Amino acid sequence: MWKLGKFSLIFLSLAALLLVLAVACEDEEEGEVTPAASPAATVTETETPTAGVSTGITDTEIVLGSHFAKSGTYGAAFAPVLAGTEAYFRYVNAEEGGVCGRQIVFKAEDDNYDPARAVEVVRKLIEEDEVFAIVAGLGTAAHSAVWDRLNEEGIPDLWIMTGAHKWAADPEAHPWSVPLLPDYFVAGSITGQYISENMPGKNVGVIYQNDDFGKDHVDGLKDGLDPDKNEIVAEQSFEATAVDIRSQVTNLKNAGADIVFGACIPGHCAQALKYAYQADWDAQFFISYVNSDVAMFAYAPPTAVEGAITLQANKMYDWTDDPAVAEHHRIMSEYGDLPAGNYTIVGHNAGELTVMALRAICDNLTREALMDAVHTIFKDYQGNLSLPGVLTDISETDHLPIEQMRMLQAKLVDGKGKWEYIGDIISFEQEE
Amino acid sequence: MEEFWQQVVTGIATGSVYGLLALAIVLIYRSTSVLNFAQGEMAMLTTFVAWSILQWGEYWVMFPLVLVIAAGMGAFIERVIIRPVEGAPVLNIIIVTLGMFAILNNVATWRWGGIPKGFPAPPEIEVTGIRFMGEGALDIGPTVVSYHDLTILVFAVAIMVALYVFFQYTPLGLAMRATAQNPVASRLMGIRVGRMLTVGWALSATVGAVAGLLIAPLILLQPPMMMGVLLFAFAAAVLGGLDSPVGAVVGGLIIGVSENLVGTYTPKEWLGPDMKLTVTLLIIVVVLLIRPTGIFGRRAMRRV
Amino acid sequence: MLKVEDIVAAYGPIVALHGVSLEVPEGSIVTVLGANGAGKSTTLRAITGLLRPKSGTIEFEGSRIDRLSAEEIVSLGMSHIPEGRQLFSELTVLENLRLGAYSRFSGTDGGSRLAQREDLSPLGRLQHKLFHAATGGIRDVARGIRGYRQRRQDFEAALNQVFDYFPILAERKKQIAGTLSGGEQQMLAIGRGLMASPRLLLLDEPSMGLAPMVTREIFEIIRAINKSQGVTILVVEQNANLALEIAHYGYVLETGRIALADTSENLRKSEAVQRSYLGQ
Amino acid sequence: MRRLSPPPTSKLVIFVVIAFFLLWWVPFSHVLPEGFPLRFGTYRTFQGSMIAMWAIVALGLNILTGYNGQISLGHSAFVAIGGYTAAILMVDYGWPFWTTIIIGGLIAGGIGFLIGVPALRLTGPYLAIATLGLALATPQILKKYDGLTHGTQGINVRPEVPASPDFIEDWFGIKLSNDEWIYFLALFIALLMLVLALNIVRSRVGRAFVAIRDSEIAAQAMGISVPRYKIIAFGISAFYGGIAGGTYAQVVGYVSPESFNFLLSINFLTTIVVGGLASILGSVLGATGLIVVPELPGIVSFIPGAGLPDELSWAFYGAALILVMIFAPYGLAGLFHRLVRVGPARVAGVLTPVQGAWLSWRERRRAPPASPGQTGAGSEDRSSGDQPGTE
Repeated sequence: MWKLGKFSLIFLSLAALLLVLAVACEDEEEGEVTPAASPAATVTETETPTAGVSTGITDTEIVLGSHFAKSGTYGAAFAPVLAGTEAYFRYVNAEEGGVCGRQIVFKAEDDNYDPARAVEVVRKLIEEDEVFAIVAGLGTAAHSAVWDRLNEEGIPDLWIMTGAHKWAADPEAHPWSVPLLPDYFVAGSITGQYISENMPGKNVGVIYQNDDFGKDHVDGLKDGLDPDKNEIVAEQSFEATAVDIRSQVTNLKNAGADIVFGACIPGHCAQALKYAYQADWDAQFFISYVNSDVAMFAYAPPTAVEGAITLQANKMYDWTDDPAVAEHHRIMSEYGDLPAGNYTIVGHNAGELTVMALRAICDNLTREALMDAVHTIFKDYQGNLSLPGVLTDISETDHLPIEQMRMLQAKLVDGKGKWEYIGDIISFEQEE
Repeated sequence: MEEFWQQVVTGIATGSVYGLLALAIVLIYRSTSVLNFAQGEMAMLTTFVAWSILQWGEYWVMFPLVLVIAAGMGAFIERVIIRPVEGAPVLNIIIVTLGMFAILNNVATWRWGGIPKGFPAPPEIEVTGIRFMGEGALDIGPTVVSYHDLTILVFAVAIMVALYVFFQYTPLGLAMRATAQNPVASRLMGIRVGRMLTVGWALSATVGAVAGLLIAPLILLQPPMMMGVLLFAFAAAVLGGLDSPVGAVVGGLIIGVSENLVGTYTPKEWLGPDMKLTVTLLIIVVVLLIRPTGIFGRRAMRRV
Repeated sequence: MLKVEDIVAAYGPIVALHGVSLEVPEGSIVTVLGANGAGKSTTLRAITGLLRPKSGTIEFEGSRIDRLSAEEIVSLGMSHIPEGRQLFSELTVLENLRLGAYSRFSGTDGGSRLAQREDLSPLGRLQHKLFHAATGGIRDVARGIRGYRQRRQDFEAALNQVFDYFPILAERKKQIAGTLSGGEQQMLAIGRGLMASPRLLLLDEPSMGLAPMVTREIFEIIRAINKSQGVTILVVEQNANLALEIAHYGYVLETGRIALADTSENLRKSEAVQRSYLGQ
Repeated sequence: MRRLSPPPTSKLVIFVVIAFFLLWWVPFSHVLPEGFPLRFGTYRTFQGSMIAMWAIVALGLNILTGYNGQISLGHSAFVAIGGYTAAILMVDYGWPFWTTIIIGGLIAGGIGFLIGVPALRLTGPYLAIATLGLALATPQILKKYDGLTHGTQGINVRPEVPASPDFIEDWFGIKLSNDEWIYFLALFIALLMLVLALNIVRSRVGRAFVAIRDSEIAAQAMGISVPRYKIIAFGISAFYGGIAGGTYAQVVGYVSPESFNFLLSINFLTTIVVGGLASILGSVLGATGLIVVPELPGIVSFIPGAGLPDELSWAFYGAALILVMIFAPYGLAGLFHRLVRVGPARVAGVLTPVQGAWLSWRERRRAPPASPGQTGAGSEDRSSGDQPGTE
């Protein structure tokens, strides 16, 4: 039926020929043109100590890159993180004369959350833009597709902007990758500890987004809960695209939950809180740290949010009395593309840590030195924008930067919503 | 039993959301035989416009204003973007609507940013002691229904009835049905075919705008807000029959309810809420296998 | 009433009419005969604006219509019953008839538009058009309210008349048009054409695909319509026998050109016509 | 009545175009001197691999949609099946990569056959939405049965992806980088699938597909078993999806539920319509366009004043889609066909693509509107114009 015609044969043989041809050409250029063609070449290149200067570093510039979802369907929600980092680098360039006498050039490429696009743009950053390091790459699936590559090629992969548990789980296998967001697992575990300590005997119902964000949270919760004190009576999931999650909330209620643990993002969390309030169900809500934002009181009526508990590791953007937060507001308004918010604080933080690490290695601007610096200077480091007492802690064997968080509860003050501290800082306990 | 009714009632609330946007989809399908993938984004954009108007205006001033703007936008899109591909194969027009999807979504992100915004529900109205709309909820035996859910359901049913009457009994509605069926003969009747298409898009955008205004309070106003709704609305429209306004709403309700029942009553180990979307879609496909043009859809005439 | 002069029409690169001229006097029945592909339907399509002629002129009741759109032309008082009937087959019989009367309801005011269009500069015409577009809806509504009862009566009258001609349609009012028999469909097509109360009726092969008995019945009705209501009729036919029986004048079209033109009596006697079209 | 009678694009033309693309994209374009217009950075190797992968899906989807007339918005599911099969077999069971690709293709093809059966009952938008359901359900299923699929974490295939084999080193004395080796691999698979597709569409089976698309009743009258061929089309198309999925796993090195969401399906459909329905050449052009277009704003931004804000790149993509559909209704292949037909000399000098597009637009505006009953007349000139037809 499908006999190969004459042309098809020509086709195939030409394809083979092309293969050979290409390989032959490869031979010629290997030595002369591209330094970054293969991982081996890159590594040797970085190892050659040309006065301690590496790819991505010139006399006047330090080139950093990032992959990010800028446009596209789900893209825009996290744009403020990038805006925060960009604003901070601009501020350093303008007001502090850059780093090590060089200006920071920050190239963020749009990957649309698509793993394949992420590979593409990261390759572009590495090979065409020749960046020194990748900073604040965003998206679990997208970053999963590139982090092995970054580790193979020995390119610092700093402050990954997702809280998936795997980034920090195995520092030996991925020595070049360091996350920055509070790990979802850690956040879940800390919440679990808080529940078992303060509300023993109560039934817990779990509602989570059906992806790594939700599942890591739930795994963390189970890690932190003391099974003798609290029982999980129901687990309900929903898709990220779900329009309505009230059915699941109803199921938790019917299962007899006294406490609801919500691994949800603001839209869904607000819906759940509102529905519970309307149904006169006075369960204690614990919601994921991505909801610790005053905007929450605009998404759901403050009376509905009141009493809900969340947690945070960073200072919140509306605490403008704090000098570091005030400074952040100034930077965002002068150098930023977007107004200040909790996400811009995260971005700012990533920029600040990057600059600190770079300043520590001015005399030896290599990728290895950068990683050494990251591993040494952020031992029990109190960040400007971290909550007082929440210490960033990174070492060669521990890539989990944030292991402490503090609970916040929604309070009603003059009819307006406000997040207030409750309890002390809680530390994540690695092994129980 | 109580649990069952709770799930049914919540399902109806969700289903009327799907039905509302499905009505808009049906409107365009009837006049141009095209699945409009940009339907959700058109609604999203008009809701953002509404949000901007609300910064200085009252809700009930904004409401009619936004409907007019939406109608204008629909007519504009038909005239400028759809008209040049009129008569092209259906797939081409679908690709054009996908292009519009990208543009509208991106423009909204660029203009209003990606951070979600709260959007108010229609404020309370009291007519002869009976309360409509507004915040809060109503106790009905086993469960509660928020006034906003009722508003959505009432709007969906009202628009459905209005469209039914419009298509069935008014000359313009009849002319639109005729145009969709046989444009050449319609021209011979003195019907301005182009104008009918414009009216179809304008109407659809208006219904979509209502959908956007009523859905936003439920899921927050943000550029990707209509993605999930659109997919379910497509499913609802197809389930009910793509050319039937009644089918759109009924399809939406069936999907809303069956989703909840599947999530609640299937074994959690291997189905449960994790798989409720999958099972619901499977149900839709089974229904389609029995009735290939949906529950209320006219049997397609086979073209030879 | 209708005057077609030297029109040339083409489908893309294929020229279908090479300069056709014909005339339809008021109150008459005129027939155009010709074989398949001779250009009969194309002529009608050109007259009603479904196909824009490349050159030549068409006049209806003294004014040029060859640059107007089909919608405008038919609302001037011309009904075109196209080849293959082109019913709205998924709608009911009554809905089809309602659509026939659509131009009454929509108030597409072809006459005034036509009169003003000719004497305006291009810019003026654009302004005029914009004005129409902007005010059209409002005027339609206003006229709709004002003349509703009158038009309703007109509609009922036209409907009753159609039912008089075709009683079967009254019986099948609620039936879906696509389920009618061939003859009934043709009756519906003619009835739909009559609903607009046209002064000129263009009929494209009313006998197509029908049994001889039914065809004869339909032709009798066509004659009756012409006689009792004074509707001018232009009928295109392959069945020359029947057509020449009811027509006053006839044209013979061959490969896009008029080959013969005469009274139907003379045509019936003509040898050429007898040989090629009457099968004698 | 839409008979597609124009001369099909000759194999020679297809070959020249594809050879051009190969040469353009091959990793050694960076041998060209600095500043040369077509000189690409090495990262284009990866893009080349992605184009190969997209071309495979597009070929398969085109067989189903372009040649057989069945719309599918569910092809991301078949790609997912192929990708996951390859990933699981390689990572969990240590199978050699090439067997995993073939098995992935076969499993996807088998499931395609099964899905083809219910698809028989559905047409047009109903089929489109039903298959969209398949695309929507796939990520959920992948997440749910995580014992097999590793759940939301996805599977990292990269460590298992084979490096350039020894024989190349033995024969040529150099070692290809991973990416380069995978590029040639993907290219080779794509070319195989291309030859296969050419042979399918020109075989009896392919002609049956087209006959069914044009009129099921007429096809039946000719003695073609409509159900059988429609199911075969689904199966073949799904097989292509599966092979592409296997290729994806190698090229990207990572599969996760989110890699195969329904947006991917929609992009596949876009690819073939923009490239050209019922056109092998179109599948390749569409795949290339899909990878290149998102970069165009960046390329344009070199011209001062023409830069587009980065945030609007998606809108740019949308506008590009709409413009292609308006000015080149038969896709890039149609445009290409038209240019070639007009004559290489004029293509080179006088007739720019823009002019071609303008001409086609004007011609369409002049033609009377086509209608269901009348397609024969009004659209005849168009369909003989730039419709690529069956090749």
